[in-house]
Amino acid sequence: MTSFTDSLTGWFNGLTWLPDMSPAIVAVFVAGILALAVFTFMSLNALVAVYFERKVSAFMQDRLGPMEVGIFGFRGGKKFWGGIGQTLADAIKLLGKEDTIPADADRPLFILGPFILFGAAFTAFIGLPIGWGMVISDFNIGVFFITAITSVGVIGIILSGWASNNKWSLYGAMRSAAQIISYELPLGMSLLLVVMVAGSLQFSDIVQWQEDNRWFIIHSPFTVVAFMIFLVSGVAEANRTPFDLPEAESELVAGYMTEYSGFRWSLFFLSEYASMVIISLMTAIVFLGAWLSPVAGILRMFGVPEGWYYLSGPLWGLFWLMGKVAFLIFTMMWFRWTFPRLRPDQLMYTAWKVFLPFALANIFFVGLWELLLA
Amino acid sequence: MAEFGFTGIAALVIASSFWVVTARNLVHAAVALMGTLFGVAGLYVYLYADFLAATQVIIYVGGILVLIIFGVMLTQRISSAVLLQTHMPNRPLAGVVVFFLFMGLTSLLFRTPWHEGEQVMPESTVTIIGTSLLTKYLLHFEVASVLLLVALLGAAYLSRREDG
Amino acid sequence: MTATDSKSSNFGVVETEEMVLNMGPQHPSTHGVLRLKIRTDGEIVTHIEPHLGYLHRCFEKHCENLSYEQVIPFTDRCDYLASMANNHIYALGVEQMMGLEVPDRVEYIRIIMVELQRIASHLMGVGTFGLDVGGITPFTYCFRDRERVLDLFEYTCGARLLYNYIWIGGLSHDLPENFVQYANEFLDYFEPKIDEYNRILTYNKIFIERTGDVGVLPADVAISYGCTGPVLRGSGVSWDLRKNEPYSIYDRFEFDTVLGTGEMGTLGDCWDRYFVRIQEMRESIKIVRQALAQLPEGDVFEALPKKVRPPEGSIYFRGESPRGELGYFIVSDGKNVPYRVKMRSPAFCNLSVINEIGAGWMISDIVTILGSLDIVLGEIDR
Amino acid sequence: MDLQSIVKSVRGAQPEALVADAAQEEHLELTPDRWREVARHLIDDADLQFDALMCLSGYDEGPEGSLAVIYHLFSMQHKHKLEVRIKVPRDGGSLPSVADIWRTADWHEREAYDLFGMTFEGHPDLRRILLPDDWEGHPLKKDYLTPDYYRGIPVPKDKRGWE
Repeated sequence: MTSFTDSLTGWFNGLTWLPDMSPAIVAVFVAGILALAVFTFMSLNALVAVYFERKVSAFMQDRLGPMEVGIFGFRGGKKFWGGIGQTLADAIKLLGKEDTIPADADRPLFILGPFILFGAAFTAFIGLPIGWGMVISDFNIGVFFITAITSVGVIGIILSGWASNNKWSLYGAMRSAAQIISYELPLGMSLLLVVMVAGSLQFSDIVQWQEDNRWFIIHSPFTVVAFMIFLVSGVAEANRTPFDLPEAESELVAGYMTEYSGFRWSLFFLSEYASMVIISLMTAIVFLGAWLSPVAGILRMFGVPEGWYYLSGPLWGLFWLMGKVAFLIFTMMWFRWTFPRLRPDQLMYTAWKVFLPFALANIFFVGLWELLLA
Repeated sequence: MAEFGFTGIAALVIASSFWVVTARNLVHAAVALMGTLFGVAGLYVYLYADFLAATQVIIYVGGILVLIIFGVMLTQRISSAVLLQTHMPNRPLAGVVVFFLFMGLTSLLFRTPWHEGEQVMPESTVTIIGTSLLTKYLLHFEVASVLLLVALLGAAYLSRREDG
Repeated sequence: MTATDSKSSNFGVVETEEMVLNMGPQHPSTHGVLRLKIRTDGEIVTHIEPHLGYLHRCFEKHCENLSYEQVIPFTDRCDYLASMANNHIYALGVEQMMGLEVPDRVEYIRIIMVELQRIASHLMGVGTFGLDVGGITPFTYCFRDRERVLDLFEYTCGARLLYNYIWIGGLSHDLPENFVQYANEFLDYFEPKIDEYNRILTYNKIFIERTGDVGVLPADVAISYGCTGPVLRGSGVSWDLRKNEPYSIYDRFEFDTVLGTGEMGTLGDCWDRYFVRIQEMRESIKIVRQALAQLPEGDVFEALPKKVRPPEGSIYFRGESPRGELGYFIVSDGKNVPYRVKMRSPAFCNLSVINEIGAGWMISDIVTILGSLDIVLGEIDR
Repeated sequence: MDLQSIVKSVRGAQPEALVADAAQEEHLELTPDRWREVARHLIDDADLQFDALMCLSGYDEGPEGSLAVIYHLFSMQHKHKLEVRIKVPRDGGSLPSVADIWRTADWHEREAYDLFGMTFEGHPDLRRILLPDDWEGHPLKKDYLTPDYYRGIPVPKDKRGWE
């Protein structure tokens, strides 16, 4: 299995016109290029997702959304692609904003906080594949790695909430810590189910299993439950409504972000949208057959021979995966613009008394199911 | 490359643990601890114990450290307390002890005949760990889980509201 | 907590520190510039102390220097979400002092306007309540429909928020052309929309969890604190001045008093108060429909007095504004300037109950409870 | 119940409380010192049951007269109303608080104190409510003079804009 890293390294080593380079220097170059790629992806993702979110919310709320800042001008007297440049304009505005640090804030931690959060989201992309071999590093513990690294982000939130020296921020940080730690358990438990069935923690193995058998969401009734628990816990993990308690704007002003502005605030923003993508990618890869074509899956079910499988291949795979991710992100937005927010104790109740028992029972039953039916 | 990375990680561990010990603010100490824990996870990666490394991150950084910061943060008196002892009458004595300890460890390091084996990269440690936990070390595993259960019950009892 | 000061009987009791939190005057959910000083134990609120006056504009002092007609624009600015009701009750009070009879057409137009205003005000209350519990979409739905009411007002008197429409003894303008048709069109459009609010907000499971059983206000406490309007009716007390003490021509219309039922929890919880507002919009639609059908012809300016000089004496006149019992205590010394005007504002009394029903709940619930009281700071601070 | 019977009932319970023969007037005038007892009687008596205090207003008779507090009472059971007036001296006037009898009175008494300056004895928390805590004077008194400055900011007194 080749990864982006391997192919990039191979490419560098193949450049015969360059003087011989030590592997260390090549590795630094490769790492730099990949980091730049991930950062570009995250920024582009935020740009597109924010625009998408604004338009989606606008259509759900009977209004128009951004309509003015466009780059495509007029067509037939109407604004064409109006508002498409809005998020770019906002990003530029954000970077130009004054960066304030409260006088009584704990300066080093106040500065460090957003970077930890951002770093965690950033690092998670190392292990997430987008196609056969299209991954920076295909760990043999990929699933576990993502779970571990996303749990680090909460430290960034707590630190920025505490360092702001603002009571609202502190409340946001408190809620966030409680929430993310709680929802990690059902999240991990539902992943465990898939790992048990597929017998591997490696993403490529899980996808391979789904190609050989069937997508996990239709594998058994228990994986359906696991999928639901995973998706909802994922929404909670990404701090989205109805679980956006850490930043609940009607209660805590802006929670842990209250004192942030400009560039640091945009780091929070990038991380939020990145974590949405991480959760959606995880869900799509683990439960929805990743880059496997649904057309091929259906054809196989009816016994159509291999030669008839169209719409597969690397580029189609990217299309299917991104389509699934887009659908999941849309679902999250749909949640956000439909539901009211939960109360902290109801949130905890949902995690510990509903999801966790279900997830645990799920593991037990799926074990039985596999033993008896497989 | 490998030596380069190892040096970096070792430096991170030493520097951050030095910060943990000398930090005047307890929250800063806890944050510095994060560097140490991450560094140790990195060391595990060098030992091809990738599963253990991820476990180190998820349990120590994602769990225990969060709880430490959480606890320190919410106890107002602790975070403003001055931690560094300035009045230390036993300093010379401690210096002597530390010096001899350091000398002893260093000499041990150089005099040990280190066995350099073949570099074998195990296929996946996960399977080995999983199998041995459920066969050879099953009793230990179960005892640990009972201990955790007791801890869980105790925590639930403590945080229970009075009206039940 | 050290080992020495913890008694053995205290074992298992976790000691916590209380924290004082200033909610407002700059806070998204205080519905204006209200400041709540809340003491919290973790997320649990132990005491709430409202601090008012950030929007005090000396309404009562102004009244002592303005003639009776000039007071009307000031009443607009008290409860700026229900200006018509403020105009109406003030004008009725002065008219009663003067013994002035107004033409039937004026009375009907006033009722139409006030009830449309009630719809607009309740839409605001419902929408912002949705916002308080975290649902943003219901808010835009409510505003979409509130705009249409404001369009009707704009069409009638040119103003969208502060109308100065109901004058002593008459109105500033007669109804414009086709108003009846437009109003009927609006009512036909609006009535099904209420079901839409119910679908997206009222019967949403999370919304019920957040509001049912929260901030329960018992009927006797509500009466003792002087709570009125939807807040009192949400506690199950059948008290509506339009029904129980009919003023103007309310006795000519068929409508019901909406009461809280405790359907989603205890009687008098936030959900009840919210649902009373939803149902009252239906009742207002009924009243407007009847008034539009019965609307007589006539001259709306014929009873306008040349000068307003009520005879010496005093009156306490009260009526049902969207927020509850709005009363004006007017003292006249026979001049064209009132000697004293005291406004009994419903939201002022409704807000005073916040510590009673809010203590012991979480910060999120305080926001919910405050939203369910539907306060307007312009009226509280005057 | 009409005013005559209410007066009779109050006179029976608290003979000294009534100031004058108020039967011709539309309201009941009481002395400040017996007010709490009368209030108790008004809310507890089975025939009266004035359980709702609709409004509590401060009132100033003018620079020569005295201050007054006017209570508008209502009974949710019997649907009858009563207006009670209590006069207090202009300077340092005080009367007993009824904030524990009708909780509505709590904030309204604070408001009357804020704007008129009479004190309510036994009020749990008698502070200014609408005006800033450091405001000087009580603006709704008829002899109140608008200060020239508030915290160093000149107070505009030009009335041309609206008169």
